[in-house]
Amino acid sequence: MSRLTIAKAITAGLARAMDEDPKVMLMGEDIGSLGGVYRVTEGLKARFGAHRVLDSPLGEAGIVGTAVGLAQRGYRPVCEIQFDGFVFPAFNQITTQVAKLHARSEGRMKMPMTIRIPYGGVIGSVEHHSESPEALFAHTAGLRIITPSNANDAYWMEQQAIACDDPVIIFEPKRRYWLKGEVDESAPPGDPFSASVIREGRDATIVAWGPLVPVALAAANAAAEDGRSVEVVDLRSISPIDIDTITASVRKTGRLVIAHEAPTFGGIGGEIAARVTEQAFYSLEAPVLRVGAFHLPYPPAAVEEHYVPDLDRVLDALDRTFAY
Amino acid sequence: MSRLTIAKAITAGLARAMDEDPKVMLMGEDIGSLGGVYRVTEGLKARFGAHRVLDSPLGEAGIVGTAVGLAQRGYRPVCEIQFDGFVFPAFNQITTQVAKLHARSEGRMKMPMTIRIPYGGVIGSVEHHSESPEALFAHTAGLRIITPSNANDAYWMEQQAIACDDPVIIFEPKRRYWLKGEVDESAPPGDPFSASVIREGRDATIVAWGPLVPVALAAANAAAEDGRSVEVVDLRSISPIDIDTITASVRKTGRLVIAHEAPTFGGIGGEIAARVTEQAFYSLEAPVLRVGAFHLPYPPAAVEEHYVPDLDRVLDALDRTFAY
Amino acid sequence: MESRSHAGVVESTLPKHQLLDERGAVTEDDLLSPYTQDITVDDLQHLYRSMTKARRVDEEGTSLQRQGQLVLWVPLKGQEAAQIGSTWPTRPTDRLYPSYREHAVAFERGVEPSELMRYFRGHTAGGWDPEKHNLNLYTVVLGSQAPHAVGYAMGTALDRKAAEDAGTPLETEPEAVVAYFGDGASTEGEVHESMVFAASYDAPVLFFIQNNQWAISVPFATQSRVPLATRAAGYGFEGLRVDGNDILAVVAATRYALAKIRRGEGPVLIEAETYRMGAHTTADDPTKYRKREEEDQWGLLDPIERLKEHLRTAHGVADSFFETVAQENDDLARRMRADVLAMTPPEFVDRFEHVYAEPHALVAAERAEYLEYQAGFEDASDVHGTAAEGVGA
Amino acid sequence: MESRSHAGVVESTLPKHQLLDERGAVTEDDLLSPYTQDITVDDLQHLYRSMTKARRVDEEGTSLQRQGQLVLWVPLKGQEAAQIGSTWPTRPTDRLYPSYREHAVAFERGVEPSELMRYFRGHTAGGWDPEKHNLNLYTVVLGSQAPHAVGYAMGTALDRKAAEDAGTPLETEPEAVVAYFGDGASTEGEVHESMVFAASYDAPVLFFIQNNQWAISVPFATQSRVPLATRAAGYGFEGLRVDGNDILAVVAATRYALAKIRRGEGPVLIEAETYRMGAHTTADDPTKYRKREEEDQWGLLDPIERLKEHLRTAHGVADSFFETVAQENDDLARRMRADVLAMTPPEFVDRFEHVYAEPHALVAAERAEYLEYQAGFEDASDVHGTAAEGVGA
Ligand SMILES: Cc1ncc(C[n+]2csc(CCOP(=O)(O)OP(=O)(O)O)c2C)c(N)n1
Ligand SMILES: Cc1ncc(C[n+]2csc(CCOP(=O)(O)OP(=O)(O)O)c2C)c(N)n1
Ligand SMILES: [Mg+2]
Ligand SMILES: [Mg+2]
Repeated sequence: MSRLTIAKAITAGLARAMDEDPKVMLMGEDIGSLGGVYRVTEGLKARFGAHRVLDSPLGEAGIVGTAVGLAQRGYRPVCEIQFDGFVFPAFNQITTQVAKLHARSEGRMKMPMTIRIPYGGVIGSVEHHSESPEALFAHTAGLRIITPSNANDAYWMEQQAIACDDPVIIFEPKRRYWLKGEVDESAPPGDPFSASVIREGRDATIVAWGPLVPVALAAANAAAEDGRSVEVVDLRSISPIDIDTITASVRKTGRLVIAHEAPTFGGIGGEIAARVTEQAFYSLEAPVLRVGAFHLPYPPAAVEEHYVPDLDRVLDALDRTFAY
Repeated sequence: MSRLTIAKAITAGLARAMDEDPKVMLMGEDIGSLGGVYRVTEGLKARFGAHRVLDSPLGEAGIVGTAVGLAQRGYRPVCEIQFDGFVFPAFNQITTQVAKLHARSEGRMKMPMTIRIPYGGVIGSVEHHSESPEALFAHTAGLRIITPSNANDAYWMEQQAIACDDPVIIFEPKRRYWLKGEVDESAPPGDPFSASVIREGRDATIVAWGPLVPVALAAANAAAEDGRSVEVVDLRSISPIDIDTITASVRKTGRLVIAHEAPTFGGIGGEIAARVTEQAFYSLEAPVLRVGAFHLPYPPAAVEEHYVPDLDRVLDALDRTFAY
Repeated sequence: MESRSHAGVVESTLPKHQLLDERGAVTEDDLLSPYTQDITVDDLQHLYRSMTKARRVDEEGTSLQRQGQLVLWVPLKGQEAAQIGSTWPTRPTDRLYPSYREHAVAFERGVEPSELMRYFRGHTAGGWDPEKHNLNLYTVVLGSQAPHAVGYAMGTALDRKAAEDAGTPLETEPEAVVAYFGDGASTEGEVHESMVFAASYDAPVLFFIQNNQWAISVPFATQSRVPLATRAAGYGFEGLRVDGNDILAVVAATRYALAKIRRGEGPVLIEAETYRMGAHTTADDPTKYRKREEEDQWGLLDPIERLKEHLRTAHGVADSFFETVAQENDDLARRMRADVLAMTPPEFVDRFEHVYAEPHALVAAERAEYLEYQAGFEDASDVHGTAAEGVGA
Repeated sequence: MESRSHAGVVESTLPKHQLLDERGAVTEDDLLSPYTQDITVDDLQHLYRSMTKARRVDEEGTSLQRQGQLVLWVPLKGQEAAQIGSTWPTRPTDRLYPSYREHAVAFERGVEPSELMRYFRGHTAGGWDPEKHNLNLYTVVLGSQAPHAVGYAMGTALDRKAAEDAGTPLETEPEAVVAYFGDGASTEGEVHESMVFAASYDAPVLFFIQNNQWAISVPFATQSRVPLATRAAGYGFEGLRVDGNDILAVVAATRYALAKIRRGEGPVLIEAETYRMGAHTTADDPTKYRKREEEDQWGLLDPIERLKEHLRTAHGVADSFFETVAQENDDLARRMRADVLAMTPPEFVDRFEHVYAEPHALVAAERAEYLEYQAGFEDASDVHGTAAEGVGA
């Protein structure tokens, strides 16, 4: 057991995966000597060598595209995309190549690639550094997408992603990189592609993931003061979505609020809402409510707190669901 | 009034826009001498000259990226992406540049660009030629997305997209290119960013767009034989979505089936379902049901008809909604 | 060929290498002649067989497509020397990354023509076992296979380094990787990034461009002012122009490049200047965009005729050889056609098997739904004929 | 500079142009010397003013950021000659496309330092009026502005052609467009496609690369084996290497290129070899990846010191001039600081105004929801303090 920040838990998870399997290698911009702009890969080049921690040339399509070839050669490449907003030059490789090669080859070609993407906002930065593009990847079959919200999940999800024979995108909640938590190195917390009920409740359910999980918990705490018992589900896996866990919760509580940093329109919240409504139609006391960002480009830092859902917006949604 | 195929209506719409505004120009692969692989731009190079109908080098990012600069210079470029599956090399330009420049410039820089994408399946082709990626663009604010289902809409939507000061992506239902219909050249059918009730009904509503509109109509016809009165809404605009028209229909019918060619998971159907459920919760007799493709890469032609929703799948959904 | 004049052009200084002239006579080339010294008549006959076999299968492909037996066919006619000439010198341990027109490459790597036809019959998006033939699957998104090839090449070098570091250096000869793409695809950004990565990591990779003068209807002059081989120097590695309809020049250039690559001096780029004699695909109509005269002129440069002439005049190979080969090819085409027609179409339900390598809740659920839905049809009363869709479908 | 050896490297043959040596003495260059003949002492003093102004604002930017007044600052120190030298020769009708470090370019085009600071204060993703200064906004997604520049350049040429076709040829001198990007960005595929398009359409564009030796922590050697100017020949146009810390060489090369471009012989590429003397941004720590000695060595090549030396020794400019300029810059920095501190922060609700140019149902609905939601807070009983979010926020 260690108490680590999410960032350090990721470093430790990567290091352990590299220790255990010589085929695991890291690629990305500035991940070597600098240790990444968030220092998540700090020390790994010194420890594992420049041939296992590649400071790549500055091309995201090149990074992901060469990783495909490395995977075909038997490696397990872990690509870092420096910021959420810079994954788009690699979009073609991820969508048309990485996602499809296993299916195209009728199962002959595995694609055990991990793509790490620090994501989300409220970090007080300039444009393109605060995006939450998970929905743009979830729609494509062949990709798995997970996002940790705490240090223990971070430590294990990195290793589980790397060990998985499918391509896995890990969205890392970068504004929570410094959030500390206990890491139990002895055993993984279970299936990374499952959701987890992290707080039990009776009156309503909140589903959140990554950076909004602490906000959801805070909302449940605040609601408790008002006498409302709110269950919180940490989604953890964005593709596939563990819809059974959410539906079970909603069958119990009858009310669901989904919170995500991405814009509401076209976000994953719609998928969850549609599925849960279909599966638990007669249990719902109120329509599923979504709390997301507005249909606007991510705004300048000075006003970003109005854009990204915060505690008040989640509480407002809880108030609204209870009003039905 | 002329009777035209959708393809010829598009040609006529483009020609009229070029006639009326010398700043309108076309760019794309093979659109000049060849007239496009679907012959949609046939004759336009001969008529308007090689400097207004550009046979571009083979780079989608280059096509869309140079179109940005041309728009900044006062042109109204119309880019053709040869097939749905080949838009991804331009994904970065569309998502991070085209969509955001108006907002970034605080309204000073207009981006009157049109991106034409023939889309959808059941054309008996090889991979990457049958995709329906509309959801991957709809999530991004700053883009407008429309899709015609008939010749008259096709004729006018091209012109309306070109006249619009915002970037507009037109998804053209390529398997319906040869579908004929009346075109009324005298006046446009109204706001291109609105949905249209194309068949009235009382018992259930089907929302469909582009290539699935004829399927939705056929389903309504078949249901009528069983004594069910089904309303059909042609969505027309994917971003924004004219949710009021759909909600009004659902308030009347109490039941909604959404059909789209894209995979259900993460598709636009989820967004519509979530919104309609929120706005018409007490009117719904059944959960909104979605009929889409499976969470699989688009399959080989021999089995594509099992993948893309067809009449039977829509009727099955109608049966299921009536069973509630 | 359409050509455009550019006032500010900086012309390329690269020579175009040739070893067989237009009439099949041997010409000398300082750089490349040494690389064909050991080629025997047997070898040449093998090359001839491979080239004509590919052409024969190609014809059969077009014919099958016309008869509705394939969803599409992509003719390679005219590019046999470029393809066979670049594949023959590779070793089984070398990995090849084709685009979608490299049928001759596939056959030379042992892929059965009928296996390949599964793709064009609309039965699969794959076709063969990439490991068995050390041949990647076709890639239709232009240029996207180039970074894969570079990554694979980086991997072979990393393997060697790991073995060295472990004190057990590999005894085998270093592998090389070949990335195939066309003149049109060369414009895609991913091809550029591939070259940057390859140069940066000294990847043992050969970029083999078949410049067949056209990207569907777009002439080469739209993609570049100068030969594409000129690009290599911009990345600090060697680029060679070869007459792509001259099998000997292609073989020699490939051998030269592979040797250099195996010495750890890669990457290298070869641009084979050739011509797509047929349509882009069976869906294409070249009369819309190119002149008959151009086709006729390139017809005189047919790579198969050139090798045949060479075999006849320089090596006295008799007509009977050519006749036998033609017969063999006809037999092969007949067998292939029969195999194609006898193919069992795929089952849709199998599509659920290979989306993911590991179990996946959504796929499992959708598979179950699909099966349940299909089962409903056995209950005849419940079936709405799909024929009703007729409305414009 | 880290350098790597590559066994198969093909070295570049491009010379590096210089007009002022390291000590500010004039050197001769056959190609470029003619392009500085008319430059007066006044001109040189203007250039000196511009360079030092940019550096002074740069210092103030770092200081403002350290004090929490900017969200980020991107230092340009060391690149003043490359930026001012390439901007000064342009005309107001020439359109410039900066990346995100081109503050000196922006100032030279008349952008107020405080205007630019709005971006780095987190108040806007824009900053100035692109039309007023004929200067595009900053682009943070590396390389993405390159195709925009090419498209704009294509547009200027199309305008001329349209006027000619209409029988009213434009009397004005042809415009040129400048695309700025860095050594790191040169690897992005979009930069390559830009060059292909520019070459294909003879776009009147100058690709101006500031090779400052680093892309954050990644040395130039990772991006390329050879100078980036070498790439141009691969596209069939001219590429020039210049000493980017030599303001005269940069001015001359830019004038040479712009003249060529205006004659319709574009595109041209210039690689200015310079050095980022400071951190990548205020979030960066260069000690992690580069050696002090390297920084010291480049310190000796400071472009401002070189011009100062030249002004002193070749033109006898007195100390008082330099002192006055320093004083002016300090005043400017003080004014800018005051302006920055006095800025009115933006209102979130205004973000709904400019997503689209035309009315949009969803944006209108969300705006209304937001206003209603905000109005709820005026009703104090309803407010949950955001402080409660404390949990790890
Ligand atoms: C990214 C992408 N864009 C467009 C296409 C459509 N397309 C298929 S082949 C082709 C031309 C390719 O030309 P070239 O690379 O020269 O290869 P060739 O067909 O001549 O062998 C085009 C535009 C595609 N397959 N992929
Ligand atoms: C597409 C993209 N990928 C990554 C980044 C993150 N990033 C910002 S600056 C930078 C280095 C750029 O180096 P260079 O082009 O040499 O410009 P310089 O910063 O040296 O001026 C990186 C990797 C980005 N902004 N855009
Ligand atoms: Mg070609
Ligand atoms: Mg740099």
